[in-house]
Amino acid sequence: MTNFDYALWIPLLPFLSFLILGLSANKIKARAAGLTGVLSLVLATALSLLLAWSYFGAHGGGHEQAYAALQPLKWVWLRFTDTLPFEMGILLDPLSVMMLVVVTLVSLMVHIYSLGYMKGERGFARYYAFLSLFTFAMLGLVLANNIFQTYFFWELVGVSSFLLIGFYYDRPSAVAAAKKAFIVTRFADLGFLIGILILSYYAGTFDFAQLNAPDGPVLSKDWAPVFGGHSLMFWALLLIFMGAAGKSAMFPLHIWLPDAMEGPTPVSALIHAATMVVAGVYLVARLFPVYELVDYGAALQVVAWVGAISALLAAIMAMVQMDIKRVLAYSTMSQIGYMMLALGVSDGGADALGYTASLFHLFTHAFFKSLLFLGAGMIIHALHTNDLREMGNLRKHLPWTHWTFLIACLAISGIPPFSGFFSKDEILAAARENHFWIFAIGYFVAGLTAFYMFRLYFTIFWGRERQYSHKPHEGGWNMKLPLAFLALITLVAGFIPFGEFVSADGLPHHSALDWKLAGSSIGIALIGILAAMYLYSEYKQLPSQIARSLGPLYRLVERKFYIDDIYAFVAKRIMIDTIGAGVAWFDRHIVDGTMNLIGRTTLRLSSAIKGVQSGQVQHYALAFLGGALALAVFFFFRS
Amino acid sequence: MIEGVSIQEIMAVSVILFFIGVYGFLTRRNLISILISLDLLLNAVALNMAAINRYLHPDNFQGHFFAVFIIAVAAAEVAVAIAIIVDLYRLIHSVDVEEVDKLKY
Amino acid sequence: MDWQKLILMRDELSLTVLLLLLLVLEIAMDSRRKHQLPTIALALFALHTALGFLPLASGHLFGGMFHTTPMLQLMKSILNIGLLLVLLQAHAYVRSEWVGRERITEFYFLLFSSLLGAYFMISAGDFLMFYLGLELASLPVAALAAYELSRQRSAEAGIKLVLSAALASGVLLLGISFLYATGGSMYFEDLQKGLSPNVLSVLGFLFFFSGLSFKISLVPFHFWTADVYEGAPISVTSYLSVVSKGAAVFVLGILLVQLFPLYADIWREILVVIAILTMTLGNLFALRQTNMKRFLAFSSIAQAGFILLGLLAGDSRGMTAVLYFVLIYAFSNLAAFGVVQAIALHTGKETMSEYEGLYRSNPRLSLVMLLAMFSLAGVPPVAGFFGKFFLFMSAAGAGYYGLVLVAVINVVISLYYYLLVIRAMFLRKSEQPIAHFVSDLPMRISLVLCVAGILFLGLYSPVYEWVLGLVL
Amino acid sequence: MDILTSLVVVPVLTVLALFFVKGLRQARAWAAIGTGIELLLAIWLTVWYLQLRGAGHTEEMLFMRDVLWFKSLNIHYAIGVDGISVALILLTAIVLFAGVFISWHMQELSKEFFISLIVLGTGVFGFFISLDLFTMFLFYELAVIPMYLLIGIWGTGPREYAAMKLTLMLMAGSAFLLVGILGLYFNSAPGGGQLTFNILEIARLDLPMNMQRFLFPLIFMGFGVLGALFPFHTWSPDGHASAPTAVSMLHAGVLMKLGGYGAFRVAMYLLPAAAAEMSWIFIILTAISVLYGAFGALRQTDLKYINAYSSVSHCGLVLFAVLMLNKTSFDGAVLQMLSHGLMTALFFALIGMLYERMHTRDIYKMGGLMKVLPVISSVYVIAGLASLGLPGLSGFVAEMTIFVGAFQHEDLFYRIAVIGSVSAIVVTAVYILRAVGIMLMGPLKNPAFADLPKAAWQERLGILLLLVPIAGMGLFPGWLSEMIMNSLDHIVAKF
Repeated sequence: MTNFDYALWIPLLPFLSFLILGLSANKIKARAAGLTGVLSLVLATALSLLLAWSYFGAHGGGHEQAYAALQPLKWVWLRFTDTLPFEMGILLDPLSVMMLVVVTLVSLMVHIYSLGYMKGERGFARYYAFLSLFTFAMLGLVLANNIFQTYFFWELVGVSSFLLIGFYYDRPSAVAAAKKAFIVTRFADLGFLIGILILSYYAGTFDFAQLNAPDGPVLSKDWAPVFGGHSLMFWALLLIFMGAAGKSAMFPLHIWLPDAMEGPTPVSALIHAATMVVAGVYLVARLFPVYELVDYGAALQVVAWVGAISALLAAIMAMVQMDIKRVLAYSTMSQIGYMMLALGVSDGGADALGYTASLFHLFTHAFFKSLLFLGAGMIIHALHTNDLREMGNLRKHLPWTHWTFLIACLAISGIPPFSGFFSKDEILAAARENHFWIFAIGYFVAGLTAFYMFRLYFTIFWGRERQYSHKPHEGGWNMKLPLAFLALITLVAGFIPFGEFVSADGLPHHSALDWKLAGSSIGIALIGILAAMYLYSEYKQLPSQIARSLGPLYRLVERKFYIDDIYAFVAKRIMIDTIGAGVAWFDRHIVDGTMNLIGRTTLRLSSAIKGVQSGQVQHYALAFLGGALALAVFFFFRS
Repeated sequence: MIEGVSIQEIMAVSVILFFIGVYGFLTRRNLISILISLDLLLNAVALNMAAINRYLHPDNFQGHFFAVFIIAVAAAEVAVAIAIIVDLYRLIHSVDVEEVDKLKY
Repeated sequence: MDWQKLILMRDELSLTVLLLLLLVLEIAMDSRRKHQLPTIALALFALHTALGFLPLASGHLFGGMFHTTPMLQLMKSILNIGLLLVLLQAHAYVRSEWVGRERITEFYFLLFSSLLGAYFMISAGDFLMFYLGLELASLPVAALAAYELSRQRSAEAGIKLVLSAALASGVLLLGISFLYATGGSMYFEDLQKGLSPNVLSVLGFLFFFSGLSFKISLVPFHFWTADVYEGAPISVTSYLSVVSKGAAVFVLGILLVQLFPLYADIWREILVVIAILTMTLGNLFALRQTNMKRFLAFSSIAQAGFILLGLLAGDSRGMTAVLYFVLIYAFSNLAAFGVVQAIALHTGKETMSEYEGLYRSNPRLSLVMLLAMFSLAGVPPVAGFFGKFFLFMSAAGAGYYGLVLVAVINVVISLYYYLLVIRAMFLRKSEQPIAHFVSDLPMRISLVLCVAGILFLGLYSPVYEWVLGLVL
Repeated sequence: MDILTSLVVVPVLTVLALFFVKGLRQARAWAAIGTGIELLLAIWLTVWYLQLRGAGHTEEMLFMRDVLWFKSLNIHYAIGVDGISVALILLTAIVLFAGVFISWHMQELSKEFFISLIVLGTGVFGFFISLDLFTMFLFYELAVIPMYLLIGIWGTGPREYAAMKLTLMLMAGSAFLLVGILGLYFNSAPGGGQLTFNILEIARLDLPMNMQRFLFPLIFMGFGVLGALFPFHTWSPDGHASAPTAVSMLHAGVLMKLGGYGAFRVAMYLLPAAAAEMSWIFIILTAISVLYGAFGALRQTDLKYINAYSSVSHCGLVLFAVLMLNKTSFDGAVLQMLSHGLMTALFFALIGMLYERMHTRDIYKMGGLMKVLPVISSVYVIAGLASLGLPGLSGFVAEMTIFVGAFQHEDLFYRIAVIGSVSAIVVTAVYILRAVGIMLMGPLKNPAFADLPKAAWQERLGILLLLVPIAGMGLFPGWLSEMIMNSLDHIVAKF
């Protein structure tokens, strides 16, 4: 067996880079900082590719044998109890190795891209420090061998996301967005943590291998329903899924994602498109056997519906956005909804097609979506605006961007032979097998996706020429190269026989395309594209007329279904202004008031009785005799 | 021992005397009167002592001695008190007890 | 009569000799040299104090009217220490123009006689001796309270003290006569056997107790205290608060255990009630005082309430705690009075607000006051903490947890007003602070002694063991 | 002299030395030397302790020493440490040393300031090494009393009121404590014989249940007041707000730990049966503390108030964990004490630095400080992240240990209470980020703050002293946790 100990260096290299950059803070030169970051990532990427090569290679292609789940490293980090230690370890299985490749590759691309994009920014070193920190955390999350380690890195990616969204900390909107992202995911993580507590209390372990084992403490038992007709395990899984939904911006915890676009665009590409936001999918996939088997997959049903609703709502909202990055953000949400949906519908079959499909989509999506974001970054870099209404006819000015963007758009719309087509098709196939309505939503969303993506494409690259303050031009090689590379992957990734590597039971599966389904999904995608082309390839009044005719409905979508407002109401009005202010008032006036009252009463009492000491010696004598008599009376009543 | 007079009666007298003293102490305004009341009060106790000795414990003289000492000490007390009252009179030209209330609360 | 046995009255005799010497000096000394008299008296008394620490056998005299034991000897020594400190602090006062040379002797004469009275009170073996001691202890103080002839408040203090004291002794005597009626004897030893729980003797006991409580200023027999303390010269006030009160506490402790064990149930209940009343009311009144003397008067009332906790148990532990506490209390309270005296002598200021900003001009004096306040409040590591802790311990040992709780809460209240003094001195700044001054040597010696006592009496445990050894 | 006694003697000598120095420069130099030696001693103690444990010394307490003090009352100067005390001693030494540097420019009555500060430290060290309830109580009060002067003289705002309130409330707490301790003493020899204050000896007994029921609330509440137990926490906001920087640091960082430690060492250890029976009452109170403190912090505008309420919440969690009666939660409680001690001290240090520069603590008057004061602001963010439980910093380790440990309780009620307390982490995130967002981020609000002086060397040193352990504990908690765990067996065995 190959020795995989070096896997530890994959997360450790970015961490070292973070330490170097973080400690040298603002003293280090921008160039050196960038190089440190990129170099560490280059090494990490090389290592993970090597690892993937040897891991999948070691298998030798035998089709009957499952990929082994390896734990090359494991040590107790903090001993909670003797039976429930908090371990740090590395778990290598197809899922994590695949993620490893995705994360390091995308991260490397973003690191290189940022050299150009962030050039001359204040806090360049800080930016790279945060990027490294994020990469470290994400890799740690991917490699985690137990759920508590996952939680550890889960929080860490949350914080690095917070730091990166708020990178332009002097922009109030960025600060607000960072706060929102952190708090919303934190709220979701609360569920995650409680879920872990419940799960580990009943299972007695954090370890994924044991949790997922068919004869393990979770799956070998029948959990009696205790609450709401479901077992505690179900509720635990649901709570864990709450964490996953928060991180993956699933409805109704999605509100932070669009705002998170306040961060630098490469960050959005890395964190809010390719890696961190799919952590939720990854988590559910990690615990897939548990989700699948506890309460007969009841939790998966929830996952499926949440995914479907998110996919639909996000797609609808994406259609009306005027900010290039927000469109992409909603599309991300929608695509992750797809992945969740796919996981959710994969309960029935033994080969669990949805599982493979979901992760395949995760894989392909990571590349084409980061490509989209990096392309958007190019545009923003060139125009210094995010607003679609200030763009148009850019294909002449930004040819590289144009072509790569187009490839990505085709991929996401599901047009063969681009990667998105293969993965999305598999998802639809899986959904069709299991649940008609979910399939229907998925199918409909596919059309919407094609529509809004090409709305974006046509608005930016076609349409009418705008008055640009200076002639837009593309960035240097360090920005073009990642685009090209990602486009290349987008082109070829679809042909990877993904099922051979990643599947629910670890066995290699071969999946064939169902051309009937594929045809119809290409069809709806084309309809979407054509509609977008009709509406947006040249400047027309029509889109706004349609919008106006839809009236309140349009307004509803534009206001993001008022979900943000509900949150704002709950957070600000109820939590801060009512409970927070209430507690503060209660504390100042009731609790503290009581204490002060005790003091004041004592003082007042003291003043009230001062007259007793009248200065009249005869009064004193009376008191004296009274006292003596009182003693006598006291005695007589006593006996 | 007085014929026909019981110890209870004598003690009643002395207690009454005692409380007359107390009453005087509490109600007189003139410091001298208060002093007199005090002496009344002390004499009541002296009477008590002597009577108890004579009636109840005739085998010793402790009560009698005590009575003598009470009288002597009372005299000393009055001496001190009068001296202070004189001083007070010098200062405020009054021997009214109610005017002696500069120190209070 | 065996004259050799008179050695048992060593302290009384030595003090008497001292008194006579004073008289002789008064007559013999050239009036121009009278200003040396305080120094002489001080030296003599220091000698007397030292003498008191020499060991002395137990025994009794005059057919049991007078008796002495190491414990009583210790009590007297504690009183000696108290008076010695008072004298040190009074040194400059007596020589000030307030007093006048011709009246120096009487100050010392009266103080020493009062102490002599306290001795007899403590050593008394029968009511007669006790009564004489009591009166001898209190009458001279009344005269002393009115010592400042030209001050109205001094005269007022004197008359209030003498009238109240006379009334109290009247009640006390009535009680004694009742006890005599049932017990048939004035001698404690015989009386204790003759007492029975009938109405008359219990009544007698209660009256007796009231009379004695007057001296300790227990609520509700305390009303004279504040007025007298405020009006009297500071030295007299400190004498009253430490020596006079200490003597009465000792006597109460002795008599409750030795003479009235039969009424233990009654006096325990009474003590609980009175202790609570005394602590609480003392504290409540102390809270809003602004005059330092009056403030310390109420504080000393509250302290008396705490002392009662030690008497409750009625065993040697309790008695030790009481003695130990009084010893510490003497040092702490006299440190406070010393500072008040020093400031009053140099500036005539006695009000708390006038002390503001004192630390910045007179840091050492303020530190003494800080320690004194902490010790009175019972804050570690100064001695007062140990004193209070052992008092509470003895009460808790007798099972009075509730009372201890009340007492400790009262400690917290008392801490409030002790901190007020510290607040004025340390926290506040003043427009016109008391200017820096240097006290006379005896005052400084006394303060150093007080500080040493406050610091070491608690931490240095052999003192406690020594007291315990003498009590047992 | 043994090492533990020198922990008390060194500060006492420092105080004595300080009496004879003049001026700020000398005073702070001596204070730094004294507390520096103390820190070295503490580190040495930790290393030595671990070595001894490693060498197979399994006694409950190490470095034991017993000197008879008041013979007839059987009061001893009995000292000894286990892993818990060692950890807390180390914490105290760090915070105290850092506190001296934070007070580097204490102009007014500087000598007296350092004296009071170190007296406070003496009390704390003495408290942690005491095995005798009497000495423990003595040191406890010794640690509390200097607070009056420290806040009263060098404080800001309504300092006199705050100082008085704090002192009185804490002393009222110790009033209950005193009664409890006396109760323990008089029940320490059920079969007759010598009564004792010694914790280890009392721990060997089974006190009668009715006595335990009586004493447990007294002692727990007594210590709870210092541990900011709801509703006895109100001294904390005012006290912290008015106190000078170093005092807030020591008070929130160290002194409040006395409450948790005492509750644990005395109330839980000596009265286990009552603790098990009555813990639910206090679980409710502490769970309220946790949430209440967090919600209370939400709307505050004064940085110190935010931190004070956050301390209520975090210290509430300590007591909460202590009441959960199992090894892991005990471990978590101690970790939380350390973690909170470090980070709250750091917070107060930073707030002090900000206040020194801007003379305001109102977050709405600040804004955009990140640009102006990068070091202080970044550290503030890190401290905030530690406070909200970011992995890799101390808060996470402590909180997770508590939550996991507490959740192992068999009784459903307790587990539900845990879930309630866990919710506070969200609220914590909200108030921390709110403060960070308003104060540090965004555009610079007040142009007058455009060029504030950067952090000076002593400030950086102070920050570093606290930041390094926070990160160290967050990254390598294993040894610390093991050290504490190893000392818990005796205590857990009682339940």
